[in-house]
Amino acid sequence: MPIQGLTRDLIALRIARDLHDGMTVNLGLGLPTLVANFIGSDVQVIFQAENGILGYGGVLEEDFDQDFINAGGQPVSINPGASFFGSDASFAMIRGGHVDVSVLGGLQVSAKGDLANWLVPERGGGSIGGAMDLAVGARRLIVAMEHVTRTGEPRILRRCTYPLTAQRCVDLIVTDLAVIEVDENGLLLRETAPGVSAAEIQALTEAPLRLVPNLRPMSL
Amino acid sequence: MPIQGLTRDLIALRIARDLHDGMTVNLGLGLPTLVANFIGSDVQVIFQAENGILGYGGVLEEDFDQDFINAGGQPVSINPGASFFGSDASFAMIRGGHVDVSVLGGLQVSAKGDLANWLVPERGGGSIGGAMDLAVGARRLIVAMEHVTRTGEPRILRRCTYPLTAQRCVDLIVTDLAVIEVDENGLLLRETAPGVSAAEIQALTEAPLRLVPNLRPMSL
Amino acid sequence: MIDKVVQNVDEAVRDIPDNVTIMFGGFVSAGSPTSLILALQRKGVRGITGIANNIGLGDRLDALCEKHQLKKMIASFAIRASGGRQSLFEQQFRAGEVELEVVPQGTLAERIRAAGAGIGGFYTPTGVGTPVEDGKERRTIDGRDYLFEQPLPADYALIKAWRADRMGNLIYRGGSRNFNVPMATAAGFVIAEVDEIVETGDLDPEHVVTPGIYVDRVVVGAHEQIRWFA
Amino acid sequence: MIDKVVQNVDEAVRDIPDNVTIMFGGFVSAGSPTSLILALQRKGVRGITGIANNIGLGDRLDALCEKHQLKKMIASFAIRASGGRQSLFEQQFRAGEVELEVVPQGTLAERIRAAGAGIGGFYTPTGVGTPVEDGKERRTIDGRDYLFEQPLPADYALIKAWRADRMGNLIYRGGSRNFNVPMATAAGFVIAEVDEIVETGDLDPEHVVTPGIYVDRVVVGAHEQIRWFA
Repeated sequence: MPIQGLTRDLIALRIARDLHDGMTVNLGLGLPTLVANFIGSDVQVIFQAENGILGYGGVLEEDFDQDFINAGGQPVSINPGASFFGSDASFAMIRGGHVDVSVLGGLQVSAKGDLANWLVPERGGGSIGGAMDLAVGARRLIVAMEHVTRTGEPRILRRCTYPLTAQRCVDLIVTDLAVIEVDENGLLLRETAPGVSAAEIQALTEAPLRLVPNLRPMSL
Repeated sequence: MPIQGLTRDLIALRIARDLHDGMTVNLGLGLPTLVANFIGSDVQVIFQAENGILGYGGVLEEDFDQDFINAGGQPVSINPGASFFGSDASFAMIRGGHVDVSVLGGLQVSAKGDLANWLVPERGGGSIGGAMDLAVGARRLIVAMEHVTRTGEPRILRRCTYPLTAQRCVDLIVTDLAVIEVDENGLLLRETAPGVSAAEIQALTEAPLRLVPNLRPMSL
Repeated sequence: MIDKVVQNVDEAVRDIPDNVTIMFGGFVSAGSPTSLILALQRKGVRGITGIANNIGLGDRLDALCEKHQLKKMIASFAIRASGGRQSLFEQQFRAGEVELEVVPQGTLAERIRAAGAGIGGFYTPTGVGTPVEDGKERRTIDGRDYLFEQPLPADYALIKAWRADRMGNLIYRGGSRNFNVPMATAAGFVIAEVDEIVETGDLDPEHVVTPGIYVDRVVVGAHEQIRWFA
Repeated sequence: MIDKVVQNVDEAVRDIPDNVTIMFGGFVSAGSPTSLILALQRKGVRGITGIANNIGLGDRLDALCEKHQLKKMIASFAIRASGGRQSLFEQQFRAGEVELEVVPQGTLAERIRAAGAGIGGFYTPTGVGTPVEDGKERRTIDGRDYLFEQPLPADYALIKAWRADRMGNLIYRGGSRNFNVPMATAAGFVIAEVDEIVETGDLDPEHVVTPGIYVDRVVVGAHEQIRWFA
């Protein structure tokens, strides 16, 4: 029986647990976008969109206004206390360390916390967008991704084989199977998906994992 | 009988003649400030103050509002079409070549167009302010100054003896005695103050002056 | 009185020659100078080196590919990560018919700002240890590694704002400032498409985002709907 | 709800220790955080390295010289060109009691911006061939000479705006943005003195100049009149 991991929504929910009151947070395209849906009503997180919006709210399903979009092009509402600025100011904010948390999707993460998320060599081309700046600039980088590729190959590797987004930038990896912290000694398995064992996770992870003494299932 | 040169107001008036409709102009402290008083009503010049105002008008004698000042700290009116910005944006504008003309005071100018205007070595200390950025950034630099020092020494020299503000930056020198252009070959005497001869001007100028064929008195 | 208003977008782009570098403001649907882009298509300007955040994400820059007006694009986002529907640009890029230089978005914005701000170059931590580093100087400053990046100017910038006055002062809406703001400072000639033109003096100086001295021509564009179907 | 408002200026500066670097916004009379400066004087913080555009031009920074609270100033304008009345700062500088580093105003603004923007350093044409070049790298880029300048951060920034909301979003009046805008981004802890505080949501997001995430504390100051008698 294949291992049953978390849904994309549950990965997003787990990441939302790491976002605290007053934090400034940038959500990347794809899975990270979903994190905004799971912020508790008692937690005031300020979402930054690198296209120049600080303080956007939820994604809007109707009343599309093409000037009010997040970095994924989705129409968004604007919260009280928001502000707007150009791309130069937006990336000054990002690169300057004023964004507390960046959540990015990933293709590969290495044991040293290198991230590759912008180019699948077989496909060519590739789009960097704001990912490289977010990876080096945010105070804390959380990578949200599936633990293995569609063909079952590990994404968490000793070394990335894809071109990098940034070196030694990842602080936390949240996958459908595990929560893994990156520290100076490598990877630390902190939490497991419900019903998944540490051994099963290691088997699907090329890089060696150390286990925290109080390893526990993710609280969802 | 000592040579009778132009008053400070007449120097300012002569410089105002070189400012044309639609130009963006920054006026330095002291004598250059007076230039604004002599712009014709049919000429729309946009004055930039490096403290972050584009489009200020005349100096105000009363109703002092300390937030609306030019770079000399004088209260100014604000013209229609004005805008405000921070010092980083202001000097991006200046250094980036978006100011058409800068008018600065001078202590010394060299035959190559070097300017010294911020430090009298005997006094020490010295204040650079925005002068160095204006000197390198403005598309055209006009220096307004007395032709000689209070003790009668030339200020227009083969080489500046005072520390420089910028190298090869001056385009035009307007003094109480002459209008002198700086080109790649040195200094070109273009206009003389009424009643002052080219020979008298050269006698008070250390650097050699070439004469334009159509040398004429300043039109004031 | 300074008056930079022209009557229509075709007049606004009338003198743009072939083989120039053109910046295009906008981020996906927000602040894209769509009417000016379509005028550029009608005029048939060729050999364009384009600079934009993105191409082929619902924006009309893709229209410049229909008759191969683009020689090269410098952008941060031009090829979709997912393997879905390809833009015309992506098809032509994969066929080797158009060049692409991919630049990190923040580095692109900062290089454009530097060009407008008289900065000769700068060091950014972005791109260290990635393919972006190829051919660039790496320098360690205070224990951290940076790459040297150079200013990126252009001959023209086509930008989009919400309102302009006759002097070219601009204000924007929401997320439409994006690359329009730095691009306005970095090109030899700047043309702004807006939704509305007001008299000089009608914009509050406290609210002006792009000062008029950066803008050479102002024109009212047709409101074109753009939506990125990601 | 995020609420950065404190009750008075003395509370706002309560935890600033000795021997730190402090930025002070303002340009002569415009946008100087006078009430915070006077609170700093009352608290008696010593060994301050100050960063400001100017000192002794009618501004109250000069008050920090009364009891020698300043160790060093980094400024563009500190000594009057004319030989008139000397500020306390100028007297102490000439007596060797306080250090002064004179920086061109544009370089000062850009170094502060760089510190806030994660830039490791930049090249400016300003200062080439002048005493400002001493000890700096000169580099020729595209045939023009530039100096390498490094980012200038600080431990604290004391700034002045017109209005704030409770999240720390700031708007300004006229020429009072000046150094307040870049300094807000470049210090570890930013305290903003304002004339008025409004509820979050009362400032139009289109008009916010300094986003609230840059500001740590907001306080209403007394309106102090400053006039430069040049």
